[in-house]
Amino acid sequence: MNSSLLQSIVDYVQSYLSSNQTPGVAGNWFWATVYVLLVFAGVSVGVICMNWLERKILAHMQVRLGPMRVGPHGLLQPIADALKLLLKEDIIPAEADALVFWIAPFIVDLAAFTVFIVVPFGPAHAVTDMNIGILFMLGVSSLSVLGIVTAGWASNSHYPLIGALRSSAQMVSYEVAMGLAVVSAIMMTSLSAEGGTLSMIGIVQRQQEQQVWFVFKFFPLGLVAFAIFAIAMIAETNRAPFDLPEAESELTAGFHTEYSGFRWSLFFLAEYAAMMAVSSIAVTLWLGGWLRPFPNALHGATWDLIFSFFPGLTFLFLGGLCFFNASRMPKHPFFKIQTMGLAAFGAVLGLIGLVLFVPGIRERVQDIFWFTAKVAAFMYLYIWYRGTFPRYRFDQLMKVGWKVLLPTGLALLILTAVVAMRTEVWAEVVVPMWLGFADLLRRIF
Amino acid sequence: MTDPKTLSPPSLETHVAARDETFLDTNELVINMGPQHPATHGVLRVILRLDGEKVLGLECVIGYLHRGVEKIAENRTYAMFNPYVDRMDYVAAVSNGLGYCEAVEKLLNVEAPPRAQYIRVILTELNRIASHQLWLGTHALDIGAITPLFYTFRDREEILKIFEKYCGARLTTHAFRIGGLQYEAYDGFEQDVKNFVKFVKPKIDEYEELLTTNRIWLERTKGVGVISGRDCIALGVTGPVLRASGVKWDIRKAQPYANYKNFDFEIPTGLNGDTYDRYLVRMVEMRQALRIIEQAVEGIPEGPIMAKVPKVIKPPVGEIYHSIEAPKGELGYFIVSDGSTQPYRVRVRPPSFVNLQALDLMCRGQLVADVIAVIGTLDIVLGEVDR
Amino acid sequence: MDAMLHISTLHYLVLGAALFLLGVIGVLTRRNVVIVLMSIELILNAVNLNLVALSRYWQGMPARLGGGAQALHGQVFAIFVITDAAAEAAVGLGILIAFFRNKETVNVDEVNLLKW
Amino acid sequence: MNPLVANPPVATPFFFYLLSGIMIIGGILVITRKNAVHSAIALITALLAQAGLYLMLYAPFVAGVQIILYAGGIMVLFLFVIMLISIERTMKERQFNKQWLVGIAAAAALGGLFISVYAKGKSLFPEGHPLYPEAQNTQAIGALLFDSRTGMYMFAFEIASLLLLVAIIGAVVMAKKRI
Amino acid sequence: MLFLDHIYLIPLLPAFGAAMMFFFGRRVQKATVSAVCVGVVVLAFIMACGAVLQYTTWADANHHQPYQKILYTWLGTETGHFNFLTKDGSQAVFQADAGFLLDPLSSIWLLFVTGVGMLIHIYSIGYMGHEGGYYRFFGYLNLFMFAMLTLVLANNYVLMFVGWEGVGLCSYLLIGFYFHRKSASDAANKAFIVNRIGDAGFILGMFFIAWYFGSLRYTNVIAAARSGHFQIGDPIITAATLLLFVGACGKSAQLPLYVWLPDAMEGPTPVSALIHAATMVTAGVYMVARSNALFLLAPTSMKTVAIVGALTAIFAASIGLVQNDIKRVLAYSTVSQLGYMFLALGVGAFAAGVFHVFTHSFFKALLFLGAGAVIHSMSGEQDMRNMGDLAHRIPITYRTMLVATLAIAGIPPFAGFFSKDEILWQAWTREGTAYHILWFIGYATALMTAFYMFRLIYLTFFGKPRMSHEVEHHIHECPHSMAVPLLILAVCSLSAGWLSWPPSLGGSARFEKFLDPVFAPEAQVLQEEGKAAQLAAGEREAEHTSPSEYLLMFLSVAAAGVGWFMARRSYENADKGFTEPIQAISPPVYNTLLNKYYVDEAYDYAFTGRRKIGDVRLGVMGLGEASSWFDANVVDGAVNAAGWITRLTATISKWWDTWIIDGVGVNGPAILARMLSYPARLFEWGLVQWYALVMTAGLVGFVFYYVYH
Repeated sequence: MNSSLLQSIVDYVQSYLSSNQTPGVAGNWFWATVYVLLVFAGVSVGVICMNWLERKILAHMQVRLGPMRVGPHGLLQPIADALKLLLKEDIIPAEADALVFWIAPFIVDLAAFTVFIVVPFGPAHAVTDMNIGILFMLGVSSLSVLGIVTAGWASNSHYPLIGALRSSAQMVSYEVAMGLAVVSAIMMTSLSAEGGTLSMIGIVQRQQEQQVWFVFKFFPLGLVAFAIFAIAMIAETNRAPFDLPEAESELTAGFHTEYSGFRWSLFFLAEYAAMMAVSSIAVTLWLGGWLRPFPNALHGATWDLIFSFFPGLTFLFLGGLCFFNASRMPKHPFFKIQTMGLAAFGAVLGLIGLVLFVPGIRERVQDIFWFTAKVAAFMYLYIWYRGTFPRYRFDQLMKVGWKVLLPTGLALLILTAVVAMRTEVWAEVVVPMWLGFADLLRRIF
Repeated sequence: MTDPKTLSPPSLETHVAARDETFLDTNELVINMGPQHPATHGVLRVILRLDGEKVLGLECVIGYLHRGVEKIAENRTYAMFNPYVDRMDYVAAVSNGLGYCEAVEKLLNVEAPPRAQYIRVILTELNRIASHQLWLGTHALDIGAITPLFYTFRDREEILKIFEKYCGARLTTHAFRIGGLQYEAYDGFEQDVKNFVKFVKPKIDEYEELLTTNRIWLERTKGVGVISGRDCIALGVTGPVLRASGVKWDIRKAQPYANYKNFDFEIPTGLNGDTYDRYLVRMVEMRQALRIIEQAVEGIPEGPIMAKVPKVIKPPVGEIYHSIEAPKGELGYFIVSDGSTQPYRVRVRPPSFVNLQALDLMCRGQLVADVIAVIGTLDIVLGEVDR
Repeated sequence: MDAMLHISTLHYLVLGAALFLLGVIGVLTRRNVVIVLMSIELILNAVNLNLVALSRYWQGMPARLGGGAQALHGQVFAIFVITDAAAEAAVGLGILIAFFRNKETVNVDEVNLLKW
Repeated sequence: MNPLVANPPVATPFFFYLLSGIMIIGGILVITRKNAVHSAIALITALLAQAGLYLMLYAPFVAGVQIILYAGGIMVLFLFVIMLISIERTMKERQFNKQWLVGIAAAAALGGLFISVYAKGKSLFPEGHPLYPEAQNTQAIGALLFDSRTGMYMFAFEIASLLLLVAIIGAVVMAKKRI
Repeated sequence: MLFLDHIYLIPLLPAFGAAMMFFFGRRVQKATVSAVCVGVVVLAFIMACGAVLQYTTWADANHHQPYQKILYTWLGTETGHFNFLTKDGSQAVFQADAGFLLDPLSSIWLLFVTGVGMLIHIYSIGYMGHEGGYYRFFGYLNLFMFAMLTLVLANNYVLMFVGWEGVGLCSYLLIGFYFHRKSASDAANKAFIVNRIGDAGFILGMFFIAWYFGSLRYTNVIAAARSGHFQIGDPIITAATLLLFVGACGKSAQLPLYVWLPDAMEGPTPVSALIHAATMVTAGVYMVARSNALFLLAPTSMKTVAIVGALTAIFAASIGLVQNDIKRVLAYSTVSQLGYMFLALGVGAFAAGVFHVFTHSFFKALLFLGAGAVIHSMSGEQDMRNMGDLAHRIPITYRTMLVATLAIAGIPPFAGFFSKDEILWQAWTREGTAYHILWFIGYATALMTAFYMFRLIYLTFFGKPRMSHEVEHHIHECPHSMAVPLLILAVCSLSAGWLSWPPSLGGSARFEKFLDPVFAPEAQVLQEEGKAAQLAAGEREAEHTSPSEYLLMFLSVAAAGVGWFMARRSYENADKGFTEPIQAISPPVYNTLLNKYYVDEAYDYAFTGRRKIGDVRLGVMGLGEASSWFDANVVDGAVNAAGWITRLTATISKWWDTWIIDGVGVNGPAILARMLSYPARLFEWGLVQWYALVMTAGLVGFVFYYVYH
């Protein structure tokens, strides 16, 4: 390859990197395409990781080992699964509506992946920044209902139909509570000097500007809104304890009972992608998006430097973990390949970690790291819930949605609006109250 | 429409006819659950009539696992039939064997020696715990809690290990013989049992920690599948289901068999007769079983393990009904002897079969999801229902 | 050709008119009430398209004619029309369910009691 | 971002014709399909395409509302209802009513009129080129709706909310089996 | 003047309790019911005490006027819509206030109604604790308290009538409390129907008063009566008072309307004690005493009252001699004592009558509550023949009942002695042989009273135990909530009489002096009648000290002693199958008495509809059917005739309306419009899509016109 061409590519990349605008906003088609591909690939890899992690974490919660056979510690299991699913026969039931049956999983996937267009991994790391970003996310993620409903209907069978009806009712119901929580967060953005915004990047910037994550803003209010959203998002993604549409013991597998093979794996993909998407919304709106922890308390160049080492350290730690486990593998020759594979995997992770210490990369990557780390925390929560909770009954689920979350959300919205209009009252009355309370606690302990 | 409180449900045909008259009502849905449904615990088939998600009535279709156990008995000698009873309630095989052996012993008018009695009680109570653990795991799984299943299976394994060490089998143990035991307790049996008791006590607390005060668990089980003590008695329902409805009836206390009257234990009863009460009753029963085991293992006497029983068992002409408190309820054997080596007739009164009758009554007006919970809480084993 | 490639407000209006006509045909000829209702949604959408397109056009007009950056009345109207459509769909489908429960059919020409 | 610099539209004719093609085809499918579910899916496609057209018209907020309300709300309602009623019988029957020819004739007449009107008034719509700051669209609509000074549609907004309330009650009353 | 100003709260408090029970009673705990219902009555009692105390001070400063508190005009208006002409032709405004009047007379009633009522409420907590309908019972009791207090505190006859009817209703509800028992509901019906007869008299009497005096407010009526404008023996006043007395007969169970009271014992015992012994049945006495000014203007009525009272007294007492049901004995005793009271009123000894009401309320309530305690301990057994030897098993009940018996028998120094002696003395001192006969009747009654009361005591508490073993096994003393009221009432039974310690024994008759403002003018009127100057207040004391009074006192105490002695001899050792002395002497008399002189049978014979139950032929004389026939044919016939005439007119009118008005005037244009609109109707297809098509066509036309016009 010609060095001048290489040079020009590097220049181009650098010129882009210094532009500090999302490709969509900048109107840069090439980079937009690259970003779309990156996000798609990233989400897919994330889903694969989630698949493995969920099985392992759940297994360890339940005093068992989980996948151990395919690859060291079952690391290759997701790939094997994916292969199996792709190679399985694609069955379309004779009585099904073939066209709709065929389309439905694509609708769901489309909805689940499209939302990632506006997810801000960093101030410039998003495909585009729409000024209706959050509205777009909510709207598009709500489209997945269509896919589920059509999938259930097209199967022409009782269980999928009931599953689909349940699912759509559930998702539509919880969208309301979700929307109310989101609106209260958006109200908080309007307190900045620049005024309110719906843009995802804008929302994070407002949090930076106001020097507070919205989860801590107006102390109990932001937290309550976050809690409402956190509950609603689990219901929205049909996960335990709200996993009624796919309640195995009742409806076999819900709306995708009749699906198999590749088409089924599309639903699987969409479910995990949707989980990540709503977690991204929660992170963006309440947990400061890409902002690193304690930007106010621990500010300054030194702290920036220390925090910027985190991504590399994490990868190094993971690599170390791999090595440690490789050392604990049985010494039998039968395990030789697995041990080597694990060690190699650890080496790759460690190398990535080392690369992440390069200053230029380090600075560009840490936004993405923090964002991903926060989303990953949510993913862990999802798994944890699944291991802990029994399943709600349908009427109870509806009750929670309409009779608990919705009124709470409305009250919260009104309170937030009042407080946002009269911030001085908040500052003079409630904040001293909390401070006094904190002081009291300090004196007691 | 019939009154939902009446005990006999209308058959599906009459209902369909009634539906035609009120043709404006288009929402009724007849759904078939099983026999391959994961939550019917085997090959139970349930035909549900639904109004939306509300159950208007249901009908159980059974017989998919029928093996003719009772008929087989007529062509086997008394001793040869003993292993077959293990295959009925295969999660509580020891109890089945105890009931059968005691029935035949009663017919022969012999009594097992004390040492055999003690070991029998220990094994039976261990089996009760195992059965309840299996029930808890699957029931929780039906309601959507995955984790308890693995916890209970982990601990049930310890019981099965003791069984295996004692008689070589884990599930269908064939542990008892007519007149006593075949095997003397192995060396360290008592220590194993003591260790197990010590091991499992905190584990039961662990199950309860996961479920007893869990909000969702409470919402899913409280007020679900309520049945009154009156209805229980009318339907012949026994076991934890009956006790959870507030009727203090346990054959171990009411008509003591083996040597249960030597042990000090409580009979837990519920107040509301709902699924949650049944859960609590079974949890307490596990603890009480541990209490019995503790007492029994301390007091095992020395002595023979087999009473004097003729080589060829030929009971005198007559008939006998003997019942014991199996983990799922009253397990009774009715044996008619014509004086030959083979029973003239054996009739088993299986608790699961009788308890299953209550399903329709308990599910009316509930939601589909509750049907699952109620099937789980009835703790049926299809091997025993179909025999 | 240039007129075809240069997208003006008129293009949107023509598209709106075409959709409107499709909707009208659906309303006038289909028997299935559900599809009739969907055709009504088509009509409403055609109107919305016109409103937004004209709002866009009006922004290009000088401020003295009431145009300018803040002339978003068309879009506001479109939002109201969407609201209206939601209400209409809810009530229409409610009627449809009641209708189906009584007649076991969704054919609109089998409902002809309201006459004379 | 500098609000006064809007991005130059990219490949406008292409996207316009793509989207309007989807819309027209979707519309035709809506009124011709036997199966109401297919119609609904076609309609959803058309509506999403229309949302794209709104974006092209620099009306992102309306586009968002279109997606969230039309595609995510109203059409789900439609699908829900289609599933509640059984459509097998309807699918086997005649799809068009007796006066379909008259209807199409009337629509054609209307279409002819439209053509003549647009042909006549073609010169009325020279395309202006407002460099409109898209980023402020939502805020501007908000101001029109709610602002205490410029909010001239506040009353209409309240009326709309009342309308929705009435519609909710109406729908519940209609669809409830026994009142 | 806190209590006096808010005197209306006294009746309203129990009304509040009743309303609470009505609305929420079913849902609340028994403890709550007890707290609310008893609480309001205790409050009412406290307020009543306060109000009376304040009234005494207020009265001293206001010439012993009655205190009136008028809340608003309840019936009628000031505007004259309800005006009517009085007898002398002047316009009068018909008006009834929601007003309250407190004077010494109502003070006494107020105190013992709330006081005894309170005790009985407390007693009921224990007595009714295990019964169903607990809240219902207390709700009725509270309602009764409200009605009774309204009756007592009303300041006019109409409001009094409201209370009068209210207590009647509550009596009905409470007698029929165990409505699942046929006998109870029959008794309730009987009480209600018999009371209706009396109420009719009351209403008519009220009409007379309104017509004659032009007002129904006590103060106006009494002022008018005492003004001297009216002749003594004025026939209209005589008629009015006689009619009022009919009402009193019904409510206070006098001959011949007493029949409901013995049957009323079907109700729970606290009810018998509260309503049918202590309070409600004295409403008649209250009404006559309240109308004393009118009665004094009608000597005939006074004599009627006295004779009826005396006859009732001896009649009921004689029946009571042989009854076996413990509550029935007490019921006849009540009737008999009420007869005493009317005797007193009839001879003009209003204060003595009121005093007897006062003392009687204590000891009779005590007797009933004691009887209730006995029944409670006997597991529901009421027949005295199956009791015996209870004295040491339920000592509190025994002792308190003994106190009450001593009181009712008239043994000094118990309460009954003073009041009864006063009545007999007053009867004796009226001049005329007739009054001496009345005195003798009263004297004989006193003897009988002592006999049957001690018969009750001996049969119940002494002799051999005659109950079955299970019952004997269950005998137990009553709970505290029952015992405490018994003890309090026992103290009252002992000491209530001391309030009017006769001057002849060194006392000062404070009670009568307290009542003087109400009854004082009586002396004046009697003087005008020219008969009894000795009743003038100044001379009364002198009369009292005459030797004949001591003689009479001795005689009545002796009579009581004789009755006691006879009862003791006959019943002290009664065993199973003991013989009644009267039966031994004269079986026919015994049977007559046991069957209550066959009065119920006679009423059935005379009044009820003709039918046959078993071998008994009822309603032979068919008076009931006759009146029914009269009602059905003559009265209803007249009504129907009016209806027929209306109908005929209506038919004609309808024909006119149908054919002329509607036919020509209304339908004509409509038919025309229909014919003309026929072509337009063709466009109503009823198919929505046709309409849409027309709309589209219209749109085409519109656009076409707009573009190419």
